[in-house]
Amino acid sequence: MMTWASGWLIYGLTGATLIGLGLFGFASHTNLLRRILAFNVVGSGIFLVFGATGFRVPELGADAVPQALIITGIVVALSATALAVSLITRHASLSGSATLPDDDREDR
Amino acid sequence: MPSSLALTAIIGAPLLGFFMTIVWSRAAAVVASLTSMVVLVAAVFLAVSVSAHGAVLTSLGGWDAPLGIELAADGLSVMFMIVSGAIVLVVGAYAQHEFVHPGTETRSGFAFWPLMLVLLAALNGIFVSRDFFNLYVCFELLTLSAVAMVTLNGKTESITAALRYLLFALLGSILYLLGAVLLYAQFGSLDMGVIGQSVSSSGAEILAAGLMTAGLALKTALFPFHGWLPPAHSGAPPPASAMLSSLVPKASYFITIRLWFDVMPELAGNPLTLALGGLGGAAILYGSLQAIVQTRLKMVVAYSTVAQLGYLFIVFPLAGGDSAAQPWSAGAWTGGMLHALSHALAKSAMFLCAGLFIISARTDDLEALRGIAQTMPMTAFAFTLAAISLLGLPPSGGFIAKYLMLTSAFASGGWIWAFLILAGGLLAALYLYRPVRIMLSLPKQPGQPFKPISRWWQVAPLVLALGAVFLGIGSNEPYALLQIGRPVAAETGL
Amino acid sequence: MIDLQVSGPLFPLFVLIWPLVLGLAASLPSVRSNAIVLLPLAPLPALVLAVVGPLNIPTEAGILLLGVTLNLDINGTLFLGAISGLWCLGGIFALGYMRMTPNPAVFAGFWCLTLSGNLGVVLSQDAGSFYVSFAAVSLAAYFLVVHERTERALYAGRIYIFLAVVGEALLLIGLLIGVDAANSMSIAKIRVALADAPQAGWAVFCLIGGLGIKAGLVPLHVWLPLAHPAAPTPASAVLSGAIVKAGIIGFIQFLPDGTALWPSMLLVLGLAGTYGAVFLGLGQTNPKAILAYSTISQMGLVIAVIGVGHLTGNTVAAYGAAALYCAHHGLAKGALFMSVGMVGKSGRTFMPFVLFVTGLMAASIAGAPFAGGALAKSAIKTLFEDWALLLVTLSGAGTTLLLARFLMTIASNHGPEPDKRPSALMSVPWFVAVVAALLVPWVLVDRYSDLSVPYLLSTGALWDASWPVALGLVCFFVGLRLLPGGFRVAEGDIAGPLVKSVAAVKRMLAAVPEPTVPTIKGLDHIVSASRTQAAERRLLQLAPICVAALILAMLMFANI
Amino acid sequence: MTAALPFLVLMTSLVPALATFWLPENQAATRNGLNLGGAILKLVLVAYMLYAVGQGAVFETRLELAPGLFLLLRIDALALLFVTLSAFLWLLTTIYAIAYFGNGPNLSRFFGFFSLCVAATTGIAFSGTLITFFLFYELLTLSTWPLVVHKQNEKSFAAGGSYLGFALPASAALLVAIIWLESVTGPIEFAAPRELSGLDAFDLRLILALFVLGLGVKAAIVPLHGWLPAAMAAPAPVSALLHAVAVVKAGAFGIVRIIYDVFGIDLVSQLGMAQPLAILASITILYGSLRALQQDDIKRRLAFSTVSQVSYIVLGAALAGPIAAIGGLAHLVHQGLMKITLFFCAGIFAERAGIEKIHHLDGVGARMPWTAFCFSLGAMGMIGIPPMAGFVSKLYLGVGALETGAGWVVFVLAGSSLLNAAYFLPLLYRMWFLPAREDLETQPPSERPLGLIVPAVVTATAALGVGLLAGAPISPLGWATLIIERDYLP
Repeated sequence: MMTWASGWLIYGLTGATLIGLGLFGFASHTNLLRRILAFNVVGSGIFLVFGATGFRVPELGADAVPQALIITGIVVALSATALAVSLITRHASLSGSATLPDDDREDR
Repeated sequence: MPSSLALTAIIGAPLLGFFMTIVWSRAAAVVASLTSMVVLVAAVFLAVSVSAHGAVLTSLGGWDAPLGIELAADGLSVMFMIVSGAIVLVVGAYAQHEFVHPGTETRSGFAFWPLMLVLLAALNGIFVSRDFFNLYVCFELLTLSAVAMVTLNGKTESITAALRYLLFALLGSILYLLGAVLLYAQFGSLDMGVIGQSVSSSGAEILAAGLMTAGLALKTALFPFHGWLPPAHSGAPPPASAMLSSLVPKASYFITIRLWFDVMPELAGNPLTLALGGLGGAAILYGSLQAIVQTRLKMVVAYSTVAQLGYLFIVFPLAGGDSAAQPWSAGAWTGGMLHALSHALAKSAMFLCAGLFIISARTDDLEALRGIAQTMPMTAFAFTLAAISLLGLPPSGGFIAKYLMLTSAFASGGWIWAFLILAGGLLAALYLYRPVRIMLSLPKQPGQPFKPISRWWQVAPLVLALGAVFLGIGSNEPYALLQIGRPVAAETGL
Repeated sequence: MIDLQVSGPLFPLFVLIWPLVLGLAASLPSVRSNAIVLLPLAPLPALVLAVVGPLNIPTEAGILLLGVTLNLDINGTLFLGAISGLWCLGGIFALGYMRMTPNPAVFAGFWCLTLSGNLGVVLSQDAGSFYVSFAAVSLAAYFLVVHERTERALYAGRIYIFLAVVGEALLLIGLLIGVDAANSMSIAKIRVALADAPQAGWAVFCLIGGLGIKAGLVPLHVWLPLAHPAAPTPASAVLSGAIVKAGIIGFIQFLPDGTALWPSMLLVLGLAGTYGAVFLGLGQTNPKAILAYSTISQMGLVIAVIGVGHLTGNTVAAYGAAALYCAHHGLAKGALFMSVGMVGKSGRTFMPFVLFVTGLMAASIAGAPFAGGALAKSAIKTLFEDWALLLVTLSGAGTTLLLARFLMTIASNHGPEPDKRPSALMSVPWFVAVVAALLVPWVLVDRYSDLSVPYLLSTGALWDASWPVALGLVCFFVGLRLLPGGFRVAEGDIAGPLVKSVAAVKRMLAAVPEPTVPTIKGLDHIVSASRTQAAERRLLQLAPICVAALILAMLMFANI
Repeated sequence: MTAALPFLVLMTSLVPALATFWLPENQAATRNGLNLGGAILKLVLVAYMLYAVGQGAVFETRLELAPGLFLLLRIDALALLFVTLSAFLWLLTTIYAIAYFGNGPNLSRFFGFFSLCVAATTGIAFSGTLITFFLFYELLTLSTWPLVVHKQNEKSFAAGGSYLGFALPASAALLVAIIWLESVTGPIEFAAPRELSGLDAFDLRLILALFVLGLGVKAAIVPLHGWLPAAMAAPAPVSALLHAVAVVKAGAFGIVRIIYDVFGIDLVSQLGMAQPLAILASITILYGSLRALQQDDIKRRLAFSTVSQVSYIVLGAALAGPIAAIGGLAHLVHQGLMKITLFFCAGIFAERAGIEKIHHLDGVGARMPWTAFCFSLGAMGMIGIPPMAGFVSKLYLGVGALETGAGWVVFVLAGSSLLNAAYFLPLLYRMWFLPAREDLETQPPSERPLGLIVPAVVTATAALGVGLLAGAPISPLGWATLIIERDYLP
């Protein structure tokens, strides 16, 4: 019981850390690609936390619902990332810049 | 069960249409139109059945929640479905000219139709979902198709705008998803009904709801997170702008309403409602002031959206929190919903008008539109009608909405909200008077070359604007319909 | 279905409507050029009514205006007779005098309208029709004043209409207060109610002002010396002889019994007018202006009579005497104005006759013995005592002085052709007016005063009448010796400064600005589009921080 | 039939309005037929209603918009007073406008909005509830704007902007007043006024002040009158509509409704609001006249004259006494007849002889005798020269003021009469007594077509007639007396 709980805790804490790191990255970078990566980091963190909630009631074993939802979520995040990346490349080729105008700090 | 068939059809039909338009791109326009017609018919059918028998519920493929997907339609969702179906249908008809006619960019024409249908499917999905995760999926779909629509004309500014939109939207999605995960951790379910029955006001629930609200507010472009909206909406092709501005923010708003009024009304304390209402009020003032100083028609209309979305959040202090149990709550809530609907109709009409002006004058610089009403009287008239609804002047839907909200504001002693609602109307008069005046002025040199536009094309915005007006004249039915399926017994107001 | 609501004899109504009908007829194309012919016809029914009309049988017509009531009392009969007679004679005189005048139709139309108003003032017994009539006589007379459209006539007209309108406004205030106090439109009830109504002071003050303008009450007399010379002679005659009387009739109708301040005021102002006008009139060179000042002087006497009547409580006698005096003065002053017209159309040979008759008329007004004027003056003298009696008697000297100056002025004004004589259409009415003025008081004096004809022929009475005239003549010749060139007073004395001050006020008012909608031009600088949009975009970076703050805030509120 | 009658009367204007919008420009005959037909039909219905309401009948149409939001059309004697005026003047103005515009541009738009304005006015008159009143009041604001900017030049847009700039904040104030009051009392019907005396006096005062603010813009109460002189940039038929048929009257009518049917005179006096309102109206009366005195432009002078004259109606209501109220209501009609005559004539002067400034009027009397004559009649009525209609109103107002103990009002009335004379008489003087300009001499202007001059003659005659026959029971004065005696006196 203890092991299940600590496992749940580890996954949850790791996920939370990833979310925090990702959010920080998202806020601190202006380079578009980095921002998208940061978004994916946050997404991974959330899925990890989500997965951890599957062990919420240890007696029932692993809950299937989060797994199903995580898979769906990953697909969604993937398609969002795909769209974002395609837009970024298009943007870079049109404007020659990897950041949005008016975002004055350049850190490529 | 025909009503469950209809429920399925409103999502299924556009998705089917989406595949057909990709496969059979030549007839995309026709397919899209037919599909949206089917959706509208289904929505109307649902409305009839809802008003006759109450809320409708169905499980896809017979699988019950939590694993299966449940779809439910109450009065609120039916109204939103009808209006969005109608808007998409009319915008689709309008877009036939914009994208099918020779000389327009084929790539955008090819992409528009499938995107439009995805958008419609996602919207309807949001309106009938009873599950927070399904909602997430649907509105991610919505966001992605909306962002794609912004990029349709392929210009640098559009790409930039789309990227900025996407970044905001992704952030919003993350926050929402985080909230949803916390909810699941708490309840072991994401079904609205299940959660609604066991809300206990624990800290985790509040955190979850707060995260979701923050994410949704980002997507609804609530002040001060509205920066992405004007460039995105004004950069898209007009038919896309029409849908983006009128429907897309309403979807995330719809979820917010579901969250706070249907699922966890007990949690909506005064700090939350005041914060949301305050931001809404700030949006009204700030958006209006910005709209006043814009020099491009589409920017005026886009900032007007920022301002008008502010009204929607004033519903929270008036109908939620401590006010929820008061007699004026129903009026405020219904007023807010009517405002969302009439704004959708009026705003889409305005963007279509702007689109026609751009085609005729090749620009949407306000000064360049001087005298355009002589060439296109019908469009100018449509724009003015839409403006009347946005101003909240009778007999438009905007008036009924503001009337209901004002009545609640006075009944509750919420002076500040009353002031904001009225100030918004007056500021709207300021920013909408200028374009109307310029359109109706005599052109500087006679015979200025405005390209004539076919009358049938001009009908589209007029239909939407008239819709906004008739929502006011015939507001009795929508009012009654909106009350069906509300958790709090619907009272007929004051 | 519609009840005309008329009761009582219809003839008085006809008396008022008949001139209006004729006036409208003047605008018919076939009548237009000969419209002057209508003038003598217009007052005929009134004359008939005055002579044979029964007294004190009221006529009521509810549907007209606010309900019209007409009646004729004993004083009214005299006024009506004198006024309609003068209008009639003036009309005949105009036939001869204004044969070739331009716009005869306009003149005739407004002549008739003025006449109708003048008669209405006599007949009206309700505030509504009195006001309507008074307005008609005041305002329509404007067209008689400006008929010649010369610069001078138009200037006189402006002053006239200004004062007339002010008079209307004052009258309106007085009537409003009266009607409210009486809760009735009836003049008799208003008169009673004004005796002790709370705002009666205001009402009487305004009534005196409004009516006094018409009656030439000092200092509201300015229009007379301007309007009379400017108007065509027949119009001057009726202006001075008949229209001015409308104010006196108003005084008689409306002033309530009472011993407030105002009877003394009337006495003082009346006597001031009597003497002041003589002085101002002596400074005139235009014969009609001199006559106008004489009218002011004579009306001052009448006003003083009314004042003294109220002071002594003897209003019945005072009103009777005033009516008699007015009747005589109306006919005599009308005749004098016609004399001015006669002189212009007479050659040297005919002049002595004209001058003689004119002198007779002047003597009558001055109150020389045996003339009708002496009787009228005796009638009013019975009301005065002490110093006031002396002043009234002495005024005869002033009148003599003024009219002697008048005679001197017209003596040299005869026409160039020596043998020219005015047409019979002019001389006959002129002569009839003279005879009537001389004789009428003899016939009526016992009806309108306590005096009897034998007393009036007694030596004492004759001496009382003679010495002021003689004194006046002596003064005239002494003055002629001492001041051969005379002195000059502008026509209308204080009119000039009045006009200037009105213009100054108008200029001052024009300098006040007008409120408008506030413009929003400054907004562009406050909310600069480009600056704020850049700031908005930067918010994107701040968004996560904002969101984090939002979440934190919520957590704190929720007390986790 | 009787239940639908108010609706039918409304439709006689609304149907032509909506139909006219869709008519092509060149279908002049159809357009004119539609509008004239509607106007005549309306007059016939109004005549019937005059008879029936005189007998004591009341007509009601009730439509539900939203729950608790009724559209109640109700014809009582007061409503009919206003509708009779507007119906009568609508017909004449339509005739005039057809002749005035000839074959001008954008006529379908013009007549459409024109009839819409009249429909809104009818709705205002028939309104049985506050919210119905507001709906039609706003419809009037909106449908008037296109008429004000009809010429589509800079000046008319400035006028239109000024109009909305005043009218929209005012409508916000009106809406606040209505909703605030109704949030306390529930929906208010004019026929069944709520007992308000139990409410907080301060709130009631504020609400009443908001009502006056909201309605005062249309009634052109100083300092809310700025739009009216600016709006003279519009063509003459529009001015006639603004000044006589619809707009300013709607404001004044609204104030009368609020004072009599929502608050009740007793309550207004108790709150101490009657006196300030009367003072405000008096200031407006004098201010408007003083301003009119300074104007060099004929239509501007007339506009300021309206500012002054309309406040007579407000004054009548504010004095809170029956006689003054009768005077004020009668003036609603009297002022309409007189002012429309003046604007008709000013339009003819401008259109036919290019006369816009006062000094251009010199000698026009001889060249355009009919127009000048009608103008003179109207002007004399405005001054209050008896027996013109204006005199009757002033008399009743003055007596009514004295009756309620507001004696000072008679001085206001007298002062206003003087000022009216001061700004109208010089015009008459120039017309009739000064020599004409040379171009008038060489090219005598025409007063034709008959459509221009006949309406002016008719209204001028009517203005004279209602004064001459003021004692008759069907005169405006008689009808106003009926309204006050039957509906408002205990």
